[in-house]
Amino acid sequence: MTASNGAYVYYPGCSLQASAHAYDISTKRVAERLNLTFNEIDDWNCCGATEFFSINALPAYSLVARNLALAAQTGGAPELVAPCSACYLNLRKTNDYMAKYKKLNQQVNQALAAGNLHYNAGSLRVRHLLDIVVQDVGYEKIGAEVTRSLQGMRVAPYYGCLIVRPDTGYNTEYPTHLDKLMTTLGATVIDFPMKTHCCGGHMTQISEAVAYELIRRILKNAADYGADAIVTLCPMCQLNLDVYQGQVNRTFGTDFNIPILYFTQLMGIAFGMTPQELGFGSEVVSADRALAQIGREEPEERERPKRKDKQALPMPALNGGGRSES
Amino acid sequence: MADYSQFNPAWGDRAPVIIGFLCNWCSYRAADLAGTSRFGYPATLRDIRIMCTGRLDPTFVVKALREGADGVLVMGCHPGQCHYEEGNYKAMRRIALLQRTLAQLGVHPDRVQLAWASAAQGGIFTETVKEMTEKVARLGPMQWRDNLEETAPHQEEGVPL
Amino acid sequence: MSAKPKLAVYWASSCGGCEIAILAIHEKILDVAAAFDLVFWPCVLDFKKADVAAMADGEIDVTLFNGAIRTEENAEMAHLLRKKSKVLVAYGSCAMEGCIPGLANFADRKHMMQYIYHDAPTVDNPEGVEPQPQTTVPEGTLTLPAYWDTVKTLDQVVPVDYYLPGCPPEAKWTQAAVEAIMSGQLPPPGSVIGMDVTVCDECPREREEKKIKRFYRPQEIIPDPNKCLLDQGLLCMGIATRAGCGALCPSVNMGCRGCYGPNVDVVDGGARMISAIGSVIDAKTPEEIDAVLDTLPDPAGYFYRFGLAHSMLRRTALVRENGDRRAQPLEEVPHLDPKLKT
Amino acid sequence: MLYTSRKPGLYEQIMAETPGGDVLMTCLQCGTCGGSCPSGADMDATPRRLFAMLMADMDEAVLESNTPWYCVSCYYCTVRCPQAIPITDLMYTLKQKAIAAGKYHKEAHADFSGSFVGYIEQYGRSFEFGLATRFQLTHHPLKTLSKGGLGFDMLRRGRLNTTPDRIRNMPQLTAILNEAKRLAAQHGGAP
Amino acid sequence: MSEEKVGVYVCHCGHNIAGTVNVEEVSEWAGQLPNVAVAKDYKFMCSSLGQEMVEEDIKKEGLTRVVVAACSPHMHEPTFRGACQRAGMNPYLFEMANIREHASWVHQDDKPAATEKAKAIISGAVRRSLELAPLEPFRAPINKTTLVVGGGIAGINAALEIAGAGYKVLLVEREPSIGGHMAQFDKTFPTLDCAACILTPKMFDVGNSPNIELLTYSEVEQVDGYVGNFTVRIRKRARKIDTTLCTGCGDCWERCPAKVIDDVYESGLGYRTAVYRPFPQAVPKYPVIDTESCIYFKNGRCKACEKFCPTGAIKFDQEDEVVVVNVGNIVLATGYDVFDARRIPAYGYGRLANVFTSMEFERMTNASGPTDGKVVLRDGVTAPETVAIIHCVGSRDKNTNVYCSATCCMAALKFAHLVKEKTNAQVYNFYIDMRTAFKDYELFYTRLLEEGTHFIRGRAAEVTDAARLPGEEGKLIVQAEDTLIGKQRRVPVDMVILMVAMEPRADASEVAHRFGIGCSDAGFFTERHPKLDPVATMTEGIFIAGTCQGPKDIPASVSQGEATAARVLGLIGKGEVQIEPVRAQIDEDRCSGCRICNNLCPYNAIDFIAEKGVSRVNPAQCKGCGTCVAACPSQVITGQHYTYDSIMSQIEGLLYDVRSPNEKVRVVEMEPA
Repeated sequence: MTASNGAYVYYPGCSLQASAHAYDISTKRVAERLNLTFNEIDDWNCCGATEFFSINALPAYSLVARNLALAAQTGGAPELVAPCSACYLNLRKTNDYMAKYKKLNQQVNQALAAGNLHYNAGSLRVRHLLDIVVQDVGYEKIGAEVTRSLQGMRVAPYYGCLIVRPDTGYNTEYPTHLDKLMTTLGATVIDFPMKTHCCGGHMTQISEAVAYELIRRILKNAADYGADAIVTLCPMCQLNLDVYQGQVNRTFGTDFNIPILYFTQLMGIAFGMTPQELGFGSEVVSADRALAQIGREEPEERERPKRKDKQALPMPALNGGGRSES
Repeated sequence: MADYSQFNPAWGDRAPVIIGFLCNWCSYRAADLAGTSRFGYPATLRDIRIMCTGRLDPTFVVKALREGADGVLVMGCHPGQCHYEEGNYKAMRRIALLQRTLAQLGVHPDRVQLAWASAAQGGIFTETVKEMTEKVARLGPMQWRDNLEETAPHQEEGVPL
Repeated sequence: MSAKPKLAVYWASSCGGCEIAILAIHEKILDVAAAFDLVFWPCVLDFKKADVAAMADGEIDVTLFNGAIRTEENAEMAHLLRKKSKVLVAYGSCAMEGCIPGLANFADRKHMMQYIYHDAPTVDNPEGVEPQPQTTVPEGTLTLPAYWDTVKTLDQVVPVDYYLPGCPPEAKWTQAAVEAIMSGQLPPPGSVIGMDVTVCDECPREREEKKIKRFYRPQEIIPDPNKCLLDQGLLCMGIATRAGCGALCPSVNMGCRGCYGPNVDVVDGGARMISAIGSVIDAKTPEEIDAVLDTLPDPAGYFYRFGLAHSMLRRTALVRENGDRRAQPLEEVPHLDPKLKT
Repeated sequence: MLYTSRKPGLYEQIMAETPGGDVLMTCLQCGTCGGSCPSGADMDATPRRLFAMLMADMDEAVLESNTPWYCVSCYYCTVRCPQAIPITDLMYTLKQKAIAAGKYHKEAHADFSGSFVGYIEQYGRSFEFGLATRFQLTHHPLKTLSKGGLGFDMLRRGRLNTTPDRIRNMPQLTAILNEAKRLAAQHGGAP
Repeated sequence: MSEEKVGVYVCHCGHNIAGTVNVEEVSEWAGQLPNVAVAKDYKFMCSSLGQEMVEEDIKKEGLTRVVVAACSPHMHEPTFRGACQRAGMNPYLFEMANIREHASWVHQDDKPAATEKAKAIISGAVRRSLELAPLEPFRAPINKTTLVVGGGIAGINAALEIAGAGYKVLLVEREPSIGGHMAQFDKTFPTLDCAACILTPKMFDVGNSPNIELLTYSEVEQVDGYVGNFTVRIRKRARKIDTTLCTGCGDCWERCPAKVIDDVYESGLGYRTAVYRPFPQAVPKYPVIDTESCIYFKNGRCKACEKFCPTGAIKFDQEDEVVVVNVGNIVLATGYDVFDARRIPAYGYGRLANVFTSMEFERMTNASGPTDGKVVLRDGVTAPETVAIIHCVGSRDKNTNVYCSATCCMAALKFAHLVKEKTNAQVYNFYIDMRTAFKDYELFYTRLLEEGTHFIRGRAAEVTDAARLPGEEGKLIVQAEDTLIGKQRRVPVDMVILMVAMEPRADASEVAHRFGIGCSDAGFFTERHPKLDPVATMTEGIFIAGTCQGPKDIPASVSQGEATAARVLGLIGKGEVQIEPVRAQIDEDRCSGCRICNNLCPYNAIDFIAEKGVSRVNPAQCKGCGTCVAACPSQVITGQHYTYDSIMSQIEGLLYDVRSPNEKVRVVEMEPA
């Protein structure tokens, strides 16, 4: 455990109060099991999503900064955790930009002063829930909590955009920390090239044609690789892929039937909790079939056959400088 | 000429003066490169070439402040890249001690800065001068001369203050 | 007019130790009395200022002037004695470099008055009275010499011919000066009656290559009696202090305080210490350096204990505005004594 | 139409009002942004092309372009850009400019953002149910029926609150936002 | 006041200075300064007329100090020192005032301020000049042996030229054989001649030259001394082979059971054994044992090579050897590293099997490479039908390297040609700009256009195996914006070649520091002047050639190698060098032996003389940095040419317009009674 000592300032965000309440419930259950203390910011407001920044940037930054200022007043370590990727990005970006751009910092604080608030840019560290889980808790400790391995379930780890971009320290194109977490839980993780592609974001409201195509790409890829479920960490990704899956099927004549689950839900299952206490059932595409895969002996080989030819050339290793034989 | 009174009204129509001590191998060449690259910066810096920041005698810094400079900027090679192995580490320690000492005498540490630029870093050199100028401009003039003038009577002409 | 050369001794802003130091030349004092005509020595003989004023310019052959210039009265006497003396000697550290009175230059008049007459814990001054240069009473106007903002050395007020360093000067140097004056073998004006090496030259302790990992205050360590104190982390000003005392302090396990002032040609002894000490700190990153320097509280107080008034900076850099020393940079300056904040 | 030499215009404003936006000057026109964009195929001009248009003073055409509105904020362009241009942030600024000039591609785009912000200014939290219904009824009344299926799905699963959540200290938030708006108007956008 | 007579010369430098600084005003003003006897301004001071003007004034006006206000001393200090010397004045009494790089060029937007600053700079220089003392440079003979570090094509040419002129060369190479990256290539652009055919004769010459001592599998550990007289410590890593017995027959590597991937010579695409010779034409011909992969060194068994060696040359107990040599000049030709394509995850290298780097592809097309020159997919058998070549991978990118790697466009064209020639596949080049500068390169581009190669003007955004459209299944899809039509394109291909950048060697800054030279921001070694002195460095006697100085192709590397040879031969021809007499001196009479300075010297030039209780500087070891000078608490160490007084005076001069008046300086000494 890090210097935070397991205590964090918690920003749930609007989605977790409504459309993503399953995420909220499962997060709280898992946090409890992992001895993480989440002190919710009192009277937090919306992060503005992507919309407020399109209307007027300074009020948008000020809106976010109110949360930062309130968070800084909340007890505990100066670590602010957000489970929603959009909230996470907005909080983090505002924090970083205020520290980086003097004029912005000055103006935002001038606006905050109208509400008798002040925020010292950079005094908090803004982090995503997944980061807390893999970095601060760590795979080893999570592995020790697993009582019901997810063996047999094939999951597509879907990160979406905002947890890895623009600059969060993780691989911006092909992160693997969610993959490792799922492997730790016993699941079979598919190589998922679309793992950081866009779910469509607000395009469902602006142009359905564009949005459905983006959703289709992800679902198609997951289906191509035989995923039983897509595991996600963002309410917007979950919403778009889950709620619009039927529309996509109707639009493109496809028959995708892939449940979209929060990683905390699967952690809870692996920790031996019941689906009910983790908010299962609120997904539009039912997770029942995927959950039924758990415990199967050997998943059938659905990966592309690997050529093991003696003429084959060595393959560069993905991590580190060495090579491996294919 | 730039208007520094926007940073601190005490400047009036004058500009800050910063004395620079630049090491021959890195930062003096960085300043040269800023020149050949035509990177503009405020005309506040008046520099002195020394072979190494290790040659930097704190007396020079005090002298410059005493003689009317509003700030002193010492620049050398990056740590680990000193042409003479470790001269810049000595400068780092001397400046740290000097800053503490001068702070007790009411001289803000921002007036005496140590920075690094390799011979290839004309841009970093330029930015450093800009930043230092702004910091010193905010602090206002050093006004040492005024500081030593005694208002008491019985001062005779020609007797140093 | 007496055939004997005329000698005057004056005590300005100082502790009085120099007066005693003059007497510490023991039996030689009789030679002095025999050789000189003592025309002015307020501590010893009952002459008045008016007696001096009545003298012709240059009538006094030698004046030994101790003490710094801190008040209007000090300055007035310095000017008067300068005018009346052929040779003016800055006797002792106060007159030469400001010494302990010069530490007042870390503050200014306003802050001094505030602390002395209002804030000091021992003060009982319910009416908030402060001494005034002029006070009108029914009988007339009372005056006090004005208290200066800045303590000055003698040569910052009047030209000085010779300097005798030390707090107080060691007897042998007073003696050397007296003998030189009596013999008429005077060195060139501006000379310091002293040595041109540092205390290390007279110090018997064994020195090694220096690498200081932390500093100790005297109460924190029992030093090895044979090894260089600085090598052991005890701050010793001997490396940058003019020799002449015979390394008195280091010989009793106490680091040199620096009372003889910096070496020949050195105009800022504190800066020399900063450079030397900074050079031998054993640290490479800003964090490590800070950790070592944190064990050295009050560096300015150490390095400028005797020489602040005569150093290059001479006094704190508070900025004067509207005739008042406004503590403008103070709020922003770290490491500064909180007592001095307005 | 012939485009002649440049004069200060939208290009400069966009750079000045986007934090770190001045690196737009170093655009190589390499097309990494356009190639990376998930919705690039549907944009009337790829981001790269939009920047070229900005530099050529085609301000009107830029403001009317659908490109910023089709930006999904995925930041692929930003992280891949070889000149480290904050393209996503530039798109936000372009949207603000288009709204301010009343020249956006489709009213619906700006209105969605506007409705969203309206709820925040009213309640301090977003209101998905209200937003979806109001926005859909205004702009796609015929489709609302089929979309209603979605809403029903979500309602049934307890995923839509039919009443908005309101923060307690609304006056504080309002004061902050009003001051920010005043500053923005005074200084012309964020730095 | 000093009685020196100073001449001040303000250079216009055409418009470079005069366009910003009011040179007439400055020169007139300088004429009023104390001690200034002559003040003039002139169009080009560095011209022969300008120099003659100085010389004449020294003779006629009896100038004792000269200040030229012009460019950086790094540019023309030697020029004007020469002029002073010709007129009989000690060159160290000359002072340069840098009003071009440090004033006119950086304050173009504030001309009055630039003029005022120029005055201050000149005032400082004049004051400083008054404190200068005449000095004599040290003279030292030049050791005629040259050290060349790096046995690639640049180092090979430098060594051959110097050796050819009859002087000894020590060629040190880190790998077991010389040859460098060029030895990995098959064809060279634009002529497509065979790299081995033109390189191996040169390698053979190096191996057989009586004047070249070849130290392969060796590294320079330490360098001391100065131009003409360097002392170099070299570690000869143990080959575990007795080269006096080895005949290079190959029995050892043929029998070696340990097969490892060859990351160096084969760029990871092929294998070698634990005892190996990098390639058949290696010079020297002897193999080395890689102890990390050798079975014997792992578990103490095997020794197959020893059993089969006909001459008993295998020596498992051979140890590293350290040799110390004296050389006069050093040529650094340490080459480049290849960019690690994994740093751009969007291109999938390391994840997607059929994404190759350009270096891998070089080995693939090489007839002696792992595929015997066949162009195939990672499976080793399937020929590609479509190939994408992605330019600028790790070049022209702020996220990796901002510079253009200069050679990749041409190499990409070469690859496109080779793919066509060997497989008749369709080739798509994704480029930002085609850069085909230099002789006959553009013709090659035209030829590729004629061959029907596709060129898409757009930097590839990503390479993916996520099929989206029909026809993409099982393929790699390169997605990019075709900027010429302004639309996204997805091109399904079988193979992707990433044109990876040339990067500075991973240890370049370490090596630079070891040799006392600098690195550019990008990390390549810094030349003395980018245009007019491209192979010299800031350190006399150390030269750089080839890609260690920056990305370049073979002809440019060869030219630089030969240029360094010319520079070295020039110095050897002179026979002796002059060394700046900037040294520290301790006044032993006044040193109190506090020992503060003792461990400050990086060159151990300060000795403590215990019997006298004083410290002493050894001038042969002192390099004049001045650290001890600054540190001396009793101020009895003098730093020549950068003396206390000269710098204090320069400060006063620089602040002439803001100085506090009447600063009193006191104190003359007297001995005790």
